[in-house]
Amino acid sequence: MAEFLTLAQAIERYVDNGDSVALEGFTHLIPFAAGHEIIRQGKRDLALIRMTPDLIYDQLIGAGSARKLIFSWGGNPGVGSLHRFRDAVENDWPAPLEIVEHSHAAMAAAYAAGASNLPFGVLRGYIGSDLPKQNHTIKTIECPFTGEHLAAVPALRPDVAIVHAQQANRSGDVLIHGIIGIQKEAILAAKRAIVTVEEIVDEFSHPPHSIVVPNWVISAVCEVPGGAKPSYAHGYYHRDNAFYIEWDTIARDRERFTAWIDENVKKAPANA
Amino acid sequence: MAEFLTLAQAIERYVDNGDSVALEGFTHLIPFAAGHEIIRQGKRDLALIRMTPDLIYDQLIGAGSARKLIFSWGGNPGVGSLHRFRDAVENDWPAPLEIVEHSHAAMAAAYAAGASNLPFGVLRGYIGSDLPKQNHTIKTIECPFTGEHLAAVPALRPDVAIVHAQQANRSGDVLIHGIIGIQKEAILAAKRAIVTVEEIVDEFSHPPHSIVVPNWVISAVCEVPGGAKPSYAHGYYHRDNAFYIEWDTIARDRERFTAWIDENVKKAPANA
Amino acid sequence: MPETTYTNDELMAAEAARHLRDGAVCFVGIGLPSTAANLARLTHAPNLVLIYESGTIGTKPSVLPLSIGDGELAETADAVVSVPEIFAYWLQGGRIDVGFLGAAQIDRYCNLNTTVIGDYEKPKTRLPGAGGAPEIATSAKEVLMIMKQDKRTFVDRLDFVTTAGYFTGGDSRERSGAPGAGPTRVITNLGVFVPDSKTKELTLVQLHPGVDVEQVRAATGWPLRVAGELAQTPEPPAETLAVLRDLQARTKAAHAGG
Amino acid sequence: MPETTYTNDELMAAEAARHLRDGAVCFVGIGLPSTAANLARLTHAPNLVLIYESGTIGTKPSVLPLSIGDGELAETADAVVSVPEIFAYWLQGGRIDVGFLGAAQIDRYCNLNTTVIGDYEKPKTRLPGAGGAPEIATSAKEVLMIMKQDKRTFVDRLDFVTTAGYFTGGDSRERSGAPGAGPTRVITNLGVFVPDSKTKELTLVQLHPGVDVEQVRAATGWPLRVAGELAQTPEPPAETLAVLRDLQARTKAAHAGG
Repeated sequence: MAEFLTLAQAIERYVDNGDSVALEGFTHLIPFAAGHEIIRQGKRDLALIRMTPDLIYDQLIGAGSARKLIFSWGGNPGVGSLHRFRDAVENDWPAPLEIVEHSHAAMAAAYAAGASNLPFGVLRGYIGSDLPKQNHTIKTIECPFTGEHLAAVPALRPDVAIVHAQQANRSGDVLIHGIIGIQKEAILAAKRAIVTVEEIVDEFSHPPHSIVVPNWVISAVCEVPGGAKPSYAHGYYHRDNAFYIEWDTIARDRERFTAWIDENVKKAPANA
Repeated sequence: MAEFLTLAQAIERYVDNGDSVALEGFTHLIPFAAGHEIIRQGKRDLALIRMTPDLIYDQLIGAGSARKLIFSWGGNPGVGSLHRFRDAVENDWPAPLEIVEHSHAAMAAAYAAGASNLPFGVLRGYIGSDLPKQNHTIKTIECPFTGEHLAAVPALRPDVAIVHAQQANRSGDVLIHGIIGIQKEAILAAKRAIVTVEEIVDEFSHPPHSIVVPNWVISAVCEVPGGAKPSYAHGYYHRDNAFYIEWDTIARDRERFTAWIDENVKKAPANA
Repeated sequence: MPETTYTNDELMAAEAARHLRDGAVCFVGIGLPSTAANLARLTHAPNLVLIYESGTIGTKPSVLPLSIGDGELAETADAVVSVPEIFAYWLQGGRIDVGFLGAAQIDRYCNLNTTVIGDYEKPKTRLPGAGGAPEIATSAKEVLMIMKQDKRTFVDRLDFVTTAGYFTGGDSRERSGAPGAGPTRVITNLGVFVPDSKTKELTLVQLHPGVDVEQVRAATGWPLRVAGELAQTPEPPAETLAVLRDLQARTKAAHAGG
Repeated sequence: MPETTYTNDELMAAEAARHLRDGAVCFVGIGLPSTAANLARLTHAPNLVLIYESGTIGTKPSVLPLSIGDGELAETADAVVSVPEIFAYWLQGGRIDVGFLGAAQIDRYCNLNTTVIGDYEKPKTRLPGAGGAPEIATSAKEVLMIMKQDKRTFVDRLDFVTTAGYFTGGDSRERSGAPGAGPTRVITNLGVFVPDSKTKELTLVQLHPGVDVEQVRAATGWPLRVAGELAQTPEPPAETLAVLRDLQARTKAAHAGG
């Protein structure tokens, strides 16, 4: 049963050092405010899980929150590199980062397997790819009917999933609208789930392409207007494309990045 | 790309004797009109696939259209037995009926596997059940990560899927609204798909809990108002519960059943 | 003993409803389970979450559905999902607190038959089959059973095990890998049974008003285990009965039409 | 030869667009693939079905998306589905006619690297990684490639095979069990390549206006196979250029804001 908490309370209560944490939202509704709160609270040694690490994980990695990253596409969409991610992988700065690398299809199957309480997901995947040589969690499974060989990936079961959504109602049910991505699977695959929302409403608006996640699979709901910025919230605000471009310059330089995090995250008020 | 056809044309063109045919619609939007057209056209030796055979398959089985049935719950919902199904299984009337019997969870996984172009579906299923002793298509698969044993079922890939939906637009895209069941999976698992609809509209109404299936995965769209009766079409008409109860009496007796089919199906006008 | 002012079905529904705690997530079949679950929701458990296998989550029907796919289940649901999703993410996903089942036949270890009476290949009576039961019974955290009891339903040996309860008793269910704990209570028209904590054999622990142990023995197809102390099923409170009768009157009115 | 009145990117987009037939179902990546696919949709292929991996099916954006998850992709889509569904039911399900990809590096058999330059454990340059490409390249019925060509992108040996093309050539792809036929055309800033029907080695078959074979050889990291007869890429028609420039002007205006 979802409890209404401040974001600071939710992160403090549900995210522990060393946890595997999935901040999801596939190119939409990326939970930046929650990521910043994790940095502010100095959470450490996290195993970060996310299909598209995006700026949010560039920030967490650069800020030293992560020991491991499970991902499938680590770029700045439409811009180029994630420099903090690259610096961690290429130069171990600020710390070595263990990476477990998938394709999108495999990672989606792994989340769906986690949500389904299956130990593995199956896909026609990785054919001819070198990825299984580097990611030893990718295995082969034989179809008991046809004898075909398919790829198998272990289910993702994060300790905590964190997503951003447009609305919660007074019961803590959550409405996600627009590109729904992998959020439902992340919530259902995880042991605990935090959802930040743009607003709490009396009645959902039920626009087309919307889904509702019931309160009893959610640990905490936090009202955080703008909680996805500089990503976007369909129906609320647009993606701040200028910031995504600017990030390329900020993140390219360790000192400039550190100053940015100090100024904009660490010294920013907690979402309390 | 969906073509607009009459139901008679669609059944004639896309359903062949001996085909595996899935007329789906989980307790809602059951495509009765299409079933009746199949009987009228005298299609034979069909392998019928449907989670809940319901009255529609009781009619097809009793009328002698089927040689095989793949199913997971064969009752008259809220009423009792399907007498034509029972008579076929118990007494080979009007012909022997091969049955392949699943649980709902397994059959849903088998359709999803078919839609996903996977050769098998995996589930934590059939634990302690005698079903795998009778249905030899149920096998065991070992998780390559945990060593756990899970049930595997072969993907369902019908020759033809037939479903009923509320609306098609002028392009032949189809909107299903309310309980969405297994219809999308049946369409995507099948080689060919026929959709009967209540009406053709200029713009979809997009009510909550609706999905759209694009025209290019559908072979034919047929406008058949009332095509789900005596089942129901959410937003159009209710389930004819009185008929479901009456069916118990009609179907209990071979002669009465045959007379009913003659009168109400065979002598009824084709949906041309 | 006061005059009986309620039917056996009403008593069973009220007794079953009593065991559904508020806030529990309940995967419900049609018939008595659905009646009892909705009764609980309309009385002491307003936050009971009802899930029907047609994919309706958190549904709040004003009348009892005749099939698990009635339209009102979707209209009043918090969310409607596909059938593959309801079984994979919600049931198999471990999100169900209570699976609520009936059956044609049960044995002393709570295994269920809904498939055939007689031989599978040449059945005397072909029953509807499995539906959702095999996975509800193994994946729900616990299972509540409600069914009519006589020697044809409470049998020494099932003709077919459609759905597992406690297998052959003892720790055989635990060893099977079934995620859920299994049936915790069987409510019949005569009394209430719970599995023995060690052997898992069904034990009569409670009698309905006016029923004696011999009646129950006579309706049980195996040598019945009876608890040392037998409780008596409380009579349904007047308020509960009123709610139940209202619900059934509304249901009758709603389903009467064509 | 007339004065060049178009850019290289415009020529590439127009040439790629030309090869998308009306009504085809196209799984599109961001950048040049997205530009070319939308150009085709706005010119000769109004019924081209665009699918982005964010789950938008049949989307008709008025401006080019900056990321595969831009809001307008959902607003103008026929259907929006989850990410697991787009990959399982639609891509793996065999519903995609054309997968449209770019890459950092390609080899003569159309294998692609988007993972690392240098050693995987100690990379010189860490690239973004696989994304949807490995399964787009194997499950789509055919694959169209569009990319900038020089000796660092057209390489003799990939540091890492992220995504398979024709493996080691010949029938090695067929033997792999990959459902789709593989890349059928590679369009670069210099010309167009198709795989040899037997060896599957990329063969230069077409030059862009003003480009000669030596320039292409100089930008290819392996001994280049050249077709006996070389076609010339048609210059983009004025109408196509006008549509493309309108699209890009609208895109720039739309994305300029914060």
